[in-house]
Amino acid sequence: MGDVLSLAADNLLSPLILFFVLGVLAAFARSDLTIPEAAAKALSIYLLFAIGFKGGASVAAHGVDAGLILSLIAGGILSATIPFVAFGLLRIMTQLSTIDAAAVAGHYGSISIVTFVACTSALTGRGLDPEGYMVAVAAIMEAPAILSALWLVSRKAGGNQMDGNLWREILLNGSIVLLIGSFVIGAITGQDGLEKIASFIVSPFQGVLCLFLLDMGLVAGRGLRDSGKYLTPGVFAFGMLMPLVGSCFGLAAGMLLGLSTGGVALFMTLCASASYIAVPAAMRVALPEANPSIYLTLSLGITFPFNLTLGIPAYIAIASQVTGG
Amino acid sequence: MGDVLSLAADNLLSPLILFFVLGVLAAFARSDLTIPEAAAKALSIYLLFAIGFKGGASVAAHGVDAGLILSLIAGGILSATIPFVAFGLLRIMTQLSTIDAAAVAGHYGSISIVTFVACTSALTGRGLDPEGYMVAVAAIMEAPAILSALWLVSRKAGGNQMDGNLWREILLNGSIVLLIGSFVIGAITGQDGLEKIASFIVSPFQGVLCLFLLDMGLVAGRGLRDSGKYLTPGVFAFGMLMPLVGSCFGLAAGMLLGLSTGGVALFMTLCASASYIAVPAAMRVALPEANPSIYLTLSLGITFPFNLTLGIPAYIAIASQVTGG
Amino acid sequence: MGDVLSLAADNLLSPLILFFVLGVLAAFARSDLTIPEAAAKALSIYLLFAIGFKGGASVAAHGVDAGLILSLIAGGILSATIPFVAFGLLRIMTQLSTIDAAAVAGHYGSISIVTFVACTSALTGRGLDPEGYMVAVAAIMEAPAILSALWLVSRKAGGNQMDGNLWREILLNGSIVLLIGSFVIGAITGQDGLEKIASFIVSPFQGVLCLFLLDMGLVAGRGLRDSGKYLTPGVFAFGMLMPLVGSCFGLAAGMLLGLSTGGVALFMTLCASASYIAVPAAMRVALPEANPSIYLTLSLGITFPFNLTLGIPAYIAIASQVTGG
Amino acid sequence: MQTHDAKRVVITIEAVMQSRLTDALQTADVTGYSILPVLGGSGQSGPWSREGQVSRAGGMVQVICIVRPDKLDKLLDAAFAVVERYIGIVTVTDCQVLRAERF
Amino acid sequence: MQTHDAKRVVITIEAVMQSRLTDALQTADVTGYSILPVLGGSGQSGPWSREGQVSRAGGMVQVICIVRPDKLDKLLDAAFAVVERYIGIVTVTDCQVLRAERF
Amino acid sequence: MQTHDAKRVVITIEAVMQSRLTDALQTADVTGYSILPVLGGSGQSGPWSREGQVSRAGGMVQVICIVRPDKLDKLLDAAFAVVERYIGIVTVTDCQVLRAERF
Ligand SMILES: Nc1ncnc2c1ncn2[C@@H]1O[C@H](COP(=O)(O)O)[C@@H](O)[C@H]1O
Ligand SMILES: Nc1ncnc2c1ncn2[C@@H]1O[C@H](COP(=O)(O)O)[C@@H](O)[C@H]1O
Ligand SMILES: Nc1ncnc2c1ncn2[C@@H]1O[C@H](COP(=O)(O)O)[C@@H](O)[C@H]1O
Ligand code: NA
Ligand code: NA
Ligand code: NA
Repeated sequence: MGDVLSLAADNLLSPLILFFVLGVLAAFARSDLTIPEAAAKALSIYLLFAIGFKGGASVAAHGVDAGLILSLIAGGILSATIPFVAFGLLRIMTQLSTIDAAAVAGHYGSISIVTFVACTSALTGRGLDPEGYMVAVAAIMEAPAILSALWLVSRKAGGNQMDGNLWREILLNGSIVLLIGSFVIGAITGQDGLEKIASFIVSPFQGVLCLFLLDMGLVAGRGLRDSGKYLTPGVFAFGMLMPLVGSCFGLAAGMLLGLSTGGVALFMTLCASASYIAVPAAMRVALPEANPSIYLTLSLGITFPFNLTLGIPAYIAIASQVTGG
Repeated sequence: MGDVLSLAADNLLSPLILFFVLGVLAAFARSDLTIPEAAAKALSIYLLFAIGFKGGASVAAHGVDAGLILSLIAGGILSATIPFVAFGLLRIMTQLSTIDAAAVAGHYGSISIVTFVACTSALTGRGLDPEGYMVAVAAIMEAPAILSALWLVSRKAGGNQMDGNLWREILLNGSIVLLIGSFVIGAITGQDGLEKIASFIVSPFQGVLCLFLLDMGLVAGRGLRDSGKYLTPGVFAFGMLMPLVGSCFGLAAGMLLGLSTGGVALFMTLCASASYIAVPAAMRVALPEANPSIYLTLSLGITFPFNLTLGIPAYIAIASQVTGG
Repeated sequence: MGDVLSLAADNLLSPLILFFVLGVLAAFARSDLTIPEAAAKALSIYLLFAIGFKGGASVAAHGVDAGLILSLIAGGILSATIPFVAFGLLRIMTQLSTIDAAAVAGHYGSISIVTFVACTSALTGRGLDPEGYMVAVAAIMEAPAILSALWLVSRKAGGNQMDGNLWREILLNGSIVLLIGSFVIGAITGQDGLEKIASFIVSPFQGVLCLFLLDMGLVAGRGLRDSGKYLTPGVFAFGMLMPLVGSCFGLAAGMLLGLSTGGVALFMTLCASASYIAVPAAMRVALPEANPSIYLTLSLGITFPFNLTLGIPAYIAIASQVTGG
Repeated sequence: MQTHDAKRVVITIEAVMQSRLTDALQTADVTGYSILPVLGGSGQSGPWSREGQVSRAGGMVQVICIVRPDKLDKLLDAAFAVVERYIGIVTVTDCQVLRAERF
Repeated sequence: MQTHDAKRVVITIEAVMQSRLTDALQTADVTGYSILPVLGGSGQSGPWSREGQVSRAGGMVQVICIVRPDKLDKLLDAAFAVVERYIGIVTVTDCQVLRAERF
Repeated sequence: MQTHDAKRVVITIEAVMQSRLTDALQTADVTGYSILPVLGGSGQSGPWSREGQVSRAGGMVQVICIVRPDKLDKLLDAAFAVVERYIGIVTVTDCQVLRAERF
């Protein structure tokens, strides 16, 4: 426990977290500091490009093994399963309607790529490099949760929200395509390819991430400011309990798969994190009756900072303990 | 021949090409992956800035010689001449109207700066550094082709499409001004200047280029998807034959000028490439009756990928053979 | 004097100045070269982020001393005082109305962060590193001048232009928040933090600055082209005299505070420079009757290039002379 | 200058619904439209802004169609079918156009 | 398709005044509006453009409100109080809306 | 609130023609206009989008002019002379403006 706290303290004073906090404070103070939409999108394209490519290059370096395939399968199953757990918890802890609860649940099955990256850099900083293919696991986990959320609604409320277009939109979502595409290209071109573009995707990465977290802080702060009213105590508590519950699933899966310490911590983080890009867009189309203020504020305003500050150090500490790493 | 193929195979698996392919595939699959317009423009500004500056700094390092002046003159003449060849070929191979054929022909006299850069990095990778002033040749070749295209139309269809404004727009086109301006500044500040900004314009260059090619793939793919119907077999064949024809002119000019192996290959590439930024804008103003879907799809959807994948390795192989480099 | 001129000549041929000149020329020639708004904003966010962070990290490295507090106080006082001097000069030298004169005066009390950066890099290039906390002084000097300008107007014209919203907007202006926020984060995370993101904020800095100066040249050139008519000889002369007058205040303050040579030169530059981001926005709200063409053209079209080319070398030479540095 | 009566239909709709709306317009034989960006706004569900956003969720666009009056009903039916369950505002204004042959 | 009379009010105003205008609208019970970007323009004070700009000064936005006719006067009073001393253009057009229950 | 009759003219035109159009407006004594970005659209020549584009070719803008009714004809003549050979849509709507003294 002392270990977790010291890890967390370390973590809290990293530039990443501090820039997120700066963004939240600026939004609360109603400063006019903003990142233009096009710049924010460019930052996110850069991150997906770099994360995917580095993951692919690392797979090329270490070779494909059975762990890769099994981890992908485990990721897909967890993404589809966790929404049911989340939905159950929401029914117990909150008064949300079926539709709102299902929409929120979908977010928690899916993942947040920035949380993934923050965990990866915390791990690398401690010499606990995770398996490179965890990037592919992250990509796989984006979508299945959406289907579970829709199934939860159709079971309770009847009606079918899916059409062919929506299927395509979910699976060919820009962030999934870019992440998997870069991963595959990284895997094909390997270390040679990585060397060519390392001074673009490796060295400036942490700095770009700081700017992106500043932007996320601004957006999260604006959300909390304008939609904080939807955060009843139950909803608020869910936003911090659910990542812990999710991380247990990740822990179990990681242990079963025999991943490295870093891999287990990362699997925990993926299961603990909640989507705020791909899933909200799909929910607007498929479940327009669900209130976006609830799921966005929960995912970006509560769970994201929770994972960033307390969650990740805890997952790393637990994974280290359990794997003896 | 075997050499070309192995070069081409090498080339096909470079991150540059693979990101272009990713873009094309994403567009065909109707993924919502897009690069915001402002980000795409910023990428292109970065590339022009870096290419121009590095070219100028290299001229400052190696000194100005007669080759520079003669190459500029040759470039201007080729840019003005090639449209006539292209127009003739189009009349033979396709059913395009005079105006459409002239507009297409103008694109092939002008150049594509990304094709230029892709060739330069392939050359540098093989230790065949081209003359630094080829950047200036590229800039010179942007505009004359437009005048030839307009002359072709006015000769057949009568009427004069030029006004003073259009002259200014063509010659002071943003990409020409930035390329030449950076070239001149690079030449003035020389290696000192280059050292100051090398970690901005040299090291991350390949990575930025990958992102830009992803964007070009997305745009080209969207064009092919929506306007593929204009690609009759004749038009399609022209898009692959014309670069080869153009490259022969470049080969002849490069040999006459006594350029290095890299310089000859680069001259071939310039003559083989087709514009998709400056010329389309000029054509919309001067020849609004010409169908932009035809010239854009040909230039960006056929000739650009052709050069990128097969053309450049072929031009390098031929130049090496012929110059004995 | 000969020294100033040789410094200035050196300076005039640096990439920074040359890209500014390129922008001005392109705008005068009505080239369509432009930087998208989102990209320009992104560049300015990058600069503020990097400047603030590096300043904070340098304070962390060298420790806080009395100089920091006293410099902040001096900066605040100078920012509030200089507008009165500027207003007096404007009344003598020009025919501007009270409101226009007050608005212009407010700009000269505040500061231009790019001028600050240009001076810093000239100093670093000469081994005259200034105190890291000068970044905080720059941030402090942004706002007080605005209040002085409004006081000048209310004294003459009656009426109160301030409301609570405006107070917040001035003090929580995006550029101030980002600059101070990054400074504080830099100071907290220190050299450790700096190392993590150095390859994002240190190495590419000069290159990004070149692009930003290109953009400023484009905007300044457009302003001079369209609003040059407001530059009567008196106004024009003010734009070059006022920075010299301001720099004397900076010199006195820097000497009194016992700053290093670099610190004195930088204080002179801050006092000599005029705002073109924060103050214009505040003036549009508080003094809508003032003509923005006058204050923007003066600040960005005259004083900014004057400081960049002649002013900075002069301030460095004088500071070196006076401090014996 | 000779002008012709037409209807200007402005549909403010969520960005995620844009392609569904334009597909529906296409199906209703409305092939002409232009799309304008919307920076932000406010309504029953409170204020929103595109600034700093990465997701398409939560942004809106304006789809503008100029149509001949006799095509209006078909257009409105098609638009209504799409916006029905979603956030979306449809306004119709009378206008005059030059060059009606282009519609 | 059943439509309802409404007024389309378009207020072109400086970007620095945007939040003051929307606050005033809120106070006047106008809670629905959308904001569109303006790239540039020209008027008595000459031409301007957003290109390359970093400052919010010198840029404009369009605030569009669809309101029931009986709410128009309150809206115009609120808007006028804000634009009075500032650059700003307010136009009102008659229009028809679908789904008037949403206003 | 006192309002005045005016005409709202919206010209959707290719971005490459923007400066030619505004020059023509200037010549026709129309000094007030605002320019809005257009993200994409569709017409007889199929769909297009600004996303990822680097060239100005293939993008459009909306030029909006509020004019006094008696200035309309001169404006339309000037606009027509520019759009004639080009892609471009010109619509005119009746509107009311506040502060007519500004036009
Ligand atoms: N009366 C209105 N006038 C203009 N835009 C509106 C109006 N009502 C809603 N909107 C736009 O539609 C969005 C969603 O509206 P709502 O569903 O009421 O929250 C708002 O954020 C605005 O952008
Ligand atoms: N008649 C008009 N029609 C459309 N926009 C206008 C008009 N007059 C002014 N504007 C816009 O309002 C801005 C300021 O106008 P002004 O105060 O007249 O310089 C202009 O730059 C335009 O963007
Ligand atoms: N009826 C219309 N309503 C709105 N915009 C249109 C209309 N027709 C054409 N446009 C716009 O004008 C562009 C060119 O039209 P076209 O020349 O018909 O291909 C389209 O891509 C649209 O952006
Ligand atoms: Na999860
Ligand atoms: Na060519
Ligand atoms: Na100053």
